[in-house]
Amino acid sequence: MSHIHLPDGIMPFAWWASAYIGCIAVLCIMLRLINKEEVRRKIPFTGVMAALMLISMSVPLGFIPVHMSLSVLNGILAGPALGFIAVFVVNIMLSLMGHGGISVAGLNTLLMGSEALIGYYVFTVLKRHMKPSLAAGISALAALVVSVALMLGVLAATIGVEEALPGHEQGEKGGGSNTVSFLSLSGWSAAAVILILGMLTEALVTGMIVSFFSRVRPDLIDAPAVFNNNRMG
Amino acid sequence: MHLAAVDYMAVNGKSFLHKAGPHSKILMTLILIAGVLVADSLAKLGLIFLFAAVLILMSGADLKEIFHLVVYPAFFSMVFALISMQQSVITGAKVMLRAIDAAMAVILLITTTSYVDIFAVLSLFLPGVIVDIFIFTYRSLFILLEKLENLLKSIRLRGGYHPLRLAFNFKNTAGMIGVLIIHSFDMSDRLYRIYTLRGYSGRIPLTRKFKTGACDIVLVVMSVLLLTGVIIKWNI
Amino acid sequence: MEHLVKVQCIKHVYPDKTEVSLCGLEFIVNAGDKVVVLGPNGSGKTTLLSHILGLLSPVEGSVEVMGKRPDKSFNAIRKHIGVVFQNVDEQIIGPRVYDDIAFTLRNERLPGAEIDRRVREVARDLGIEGILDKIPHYLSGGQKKKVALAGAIAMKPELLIMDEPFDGLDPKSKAEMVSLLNSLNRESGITLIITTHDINIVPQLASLIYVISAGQIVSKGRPAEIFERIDLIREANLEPPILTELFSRLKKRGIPVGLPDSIDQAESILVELLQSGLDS
Amino acid sequence: MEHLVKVQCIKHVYPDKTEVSLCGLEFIVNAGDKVVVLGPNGSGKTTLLSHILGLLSPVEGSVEVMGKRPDKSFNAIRKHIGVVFQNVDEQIIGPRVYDDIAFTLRNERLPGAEIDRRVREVARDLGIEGILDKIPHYLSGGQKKKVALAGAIAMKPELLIMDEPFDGLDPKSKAEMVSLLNSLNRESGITLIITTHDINIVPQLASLIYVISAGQIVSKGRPAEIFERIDLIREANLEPPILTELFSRLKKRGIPVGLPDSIDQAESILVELLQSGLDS
Ligand SMILES: Nc1ncnc2c1ncn2[C@@H]1O[C@H](COP(=O)(O)OP(=O)(O)OP(=O)(O)O)[C@@H](O)[C@H]1O
Ligand SMILES: Nc1ncnc2c1ncn2[C@@H]1O[C@H](COP(=O)(O)OP(=O)(O)OP(=O)(O)O)[C@@H](O)[C@H]1O
Ligand SMILES: [Mg+2]
Ligand SMILES: [Mg+2]
Repeated sequence: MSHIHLPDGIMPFAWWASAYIGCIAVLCIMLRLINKEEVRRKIPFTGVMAALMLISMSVPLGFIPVHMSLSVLNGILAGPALGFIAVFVVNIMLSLMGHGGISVAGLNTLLMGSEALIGYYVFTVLKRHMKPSLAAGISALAALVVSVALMLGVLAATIGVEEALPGHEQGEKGGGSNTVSFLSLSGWSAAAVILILGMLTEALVTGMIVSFFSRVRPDLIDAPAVFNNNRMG
Repeated sequence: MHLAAVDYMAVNGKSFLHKAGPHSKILMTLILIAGVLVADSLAKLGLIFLFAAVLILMSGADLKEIFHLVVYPAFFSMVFALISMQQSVITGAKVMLRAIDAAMAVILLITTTSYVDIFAVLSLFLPGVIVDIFIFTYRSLFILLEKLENLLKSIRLRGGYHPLRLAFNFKNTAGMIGVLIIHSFDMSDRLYRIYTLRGYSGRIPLTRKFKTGACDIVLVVMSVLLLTGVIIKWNI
Repeated sequence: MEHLVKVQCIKHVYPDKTEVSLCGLEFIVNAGDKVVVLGPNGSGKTTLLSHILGLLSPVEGSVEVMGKRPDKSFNAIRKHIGVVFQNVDEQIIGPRVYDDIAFTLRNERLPGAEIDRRVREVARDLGIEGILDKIPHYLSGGQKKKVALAGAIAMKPELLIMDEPFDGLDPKSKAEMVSLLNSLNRESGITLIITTHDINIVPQLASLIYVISAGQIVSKGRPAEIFERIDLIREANLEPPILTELFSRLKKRGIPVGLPDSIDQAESILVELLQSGLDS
Repeated sequence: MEHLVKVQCIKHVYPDKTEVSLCGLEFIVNAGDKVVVLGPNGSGKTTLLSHILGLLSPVEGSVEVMGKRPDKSFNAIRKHIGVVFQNVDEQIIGPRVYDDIAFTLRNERLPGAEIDRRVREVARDLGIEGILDKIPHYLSGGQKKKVALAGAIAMKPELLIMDEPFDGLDPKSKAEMVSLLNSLNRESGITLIITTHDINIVPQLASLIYVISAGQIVSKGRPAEIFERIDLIREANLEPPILTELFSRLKKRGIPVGLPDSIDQAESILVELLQSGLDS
């Protein structure tokens, strides 16, 4: 869910440029790590996953002014490498749809990508000890805590804390009222409540979907990561 | 999502901008955004706005859609303009105009160039895996949006949506997403199968014929001139 | 008397600017009718159904269902209509078959015992009691169609709308579906509006046929009336049912035959004719 | 002579433990055949096709295509087979129609000029030259079917496999598709394996029919042979074509008629009979 909806021209150059460089570096590492044959099998899956992420981001949650992104689920199902690439694709497509600036796409990829990566690794550890649904929920929560902290940190460092409140809007119309209503609540406590609700929602949904899968398509959850000789876990 | 509307404009438009090559239009967009980022005065930002606006008008785009697309960044930048840049009206206006300019540059690109052509240009720089994922994402997005629309229709027809019952809507929405996800994964299995049968080997071949005509040269030269104008410190 | 459904010369514009118009005759359905809508691909059958359901609003023309505008009075009308769309996969929402059939009932907040009674009753009628606990995703195509139908009729609707219900069904399931629909109409008085490309089934099902072609509702009538005018059907890019075609060719050659609805009828017509021929 | 396809008593287990077996007769296809596979919903038709394509591996039994095991020699065999699955929407992914038709050709690294020639040729044959520049999601259902077919035959496959190609098509498009398939077989010598529930079309298309029922390949034969045995067809939960049924009923009553393939034939049989009856 961490995702900065900033238009171009607000984030300072040094920040978005270095985020792009970081993003490209991670992409290169991920591309190097993957096993070509395995990847070929999972590319359609990854594309479908990315499409699902785009769709989930346009589903209004109604009562909280944030939206899901399913990026943790994406990490769990597509694996870290393809998961990260899917996040990149999603963010480029978003900015090509006029959602958020082109310049912040790199930063957003890093933020959402961190959810995919952390979610994946926490899940692989946890799933040995508990039900997959619980493991997924906890991994999602863990990943989201980290990424939200990162997001707030970035915003605070670049444009000042008070404005860093997540005035997320869903869809293109009507979201404004949400933002306005939460702005009128007093700053931090309202923001904290919103963020926590958002994180819980995404964690809950991730857990529910994984639980559904463990009944219907267990093969998807047990699928190994797409790496050469499992070099990374 | 405005994706479908944008896509439709890009695919079905007939203006000279639609006919220009995707490579030159992407280049123009990047130059314009660079101009937005370096422009330091309202006048210069206004000039870029004018440039983009004239081209959008010439492309025969659906202005209602364009308006919707611009409102979004305008709204966000307004929040920043209002709160953080209280020093002067000029700074606030600059923040907003920057956001709007950049958005217009992108909108100009996407309403005159189909995603397919944009991917084809990107494929010159990006690794095949990523380009393939772009293409699969784009196509599945349309298929899934249709499925989603049908699911939403059924839920409404079967009384599963009440404007005032939030928890109730939430439960049915969750159920719907679950169904959609399961369908999507089955779909990805089928996609994979048919693609391997058709010889897919980890690279979807694309048509990349970027002809550079007079239009392309004019567009790029004009945007370079604009950028130069923006960079130069005018002492008038 | 008031009509159940009345559509007058509507025009619809899809977001991508595709225009679909349905002018010509009025589309009128009365309570108890079994209406079949015929027309080539892309002629606007599904669009017509969506307007009747209030999912779309016409740019021009008027749609009335039970005396109201379905797009304005969506929730009031919805409760009286059951729907099964073409792609049943995208319509089955419940995690288990039982939940799906109970979906609308629960949404209408019927008491639990009543819901249970109705779900089991409708499942029994459709012969799917055995799969109430299954996950719908893994059912066969025919079973899914039945589950969707069960969900649609659990609320005891006055009007049942089905878009291409016979698609992908094997002959036996098709015949079962036809007799099921006929008995729903006969016994529960449910009015039917059905679209199909399976023309050979139409004589066994329809009490009234509308033919759509090139943006016009070009004809309306009982099956015998419609199928008699083979030229009209051909003009609409459709084919008459095989038996109708055969018998009207015989007729044209001066052989005195009526148009049969079923194989049984065709058989007896021919046998009689041949015997009288042989006798004479 | 070697068979093009030979399937012997296979058994398949899906991940969710659903077992599908196809025993009984051997499933043999020779070059030039036009094979139609009939069987009720869930009888395993699609499963059979997936085995022939090498998408699934049987637990028991053997599958041979061009003398090889398709699951092992997937890449060698793939090039000689064109496929159109039921859900064409998911099959067209080439960003534009042109790219989609050219997909396999490019994967096989044919020279660009040759690719262009072939794409245009096949598009002309199917009447879709006009939409080569379009993006697939703006096509109608029938156009999508044609694009998928074009993509499948652009490589000039020896064998073309289609799962329910007539689903959702209106009568005219259906007839066009049938004559297209017949001419592909006649002129380019492409062998066809097709599944369908549209039994009335089968006599105009099939040179060989296999009937599957309850895990068994229960019969095999030319259309006339198969449809003569109405009892067998009924046992397999299928229906014979309408004309076949009518004429075999007449036959049973002692009226001396053959079984017609088409309305034309049926007409001339009846006319002759009636005239001779009237004359005598
Ligand atoms: N969502 C949509 N967006 C744009 N155009 C559409 C949409 N749905 C249908 N159309 C167009 O409207 C026309 C009528 O379509 P409709 O689906 O109503 O036809 P139909 O008679 O149901 O055809 P079929 O027999 O193939 O189901 C067609 O030209 C179709 O391309
Ligand atoms: N992916 C799958 N997972 C589990 N079971 C499956 C799967 N695909 C098919 N089956 C089951 O295998 C059996 C054969 O299915 P198949 O799709 O081959 O039948 P079919 O003859 O093609 O039916 P139809 O006429 O409805 O297309 C059915 O019982 C079906 O439920
Ligand atoms: Mg339709
Ligand atoms: Mg099948």
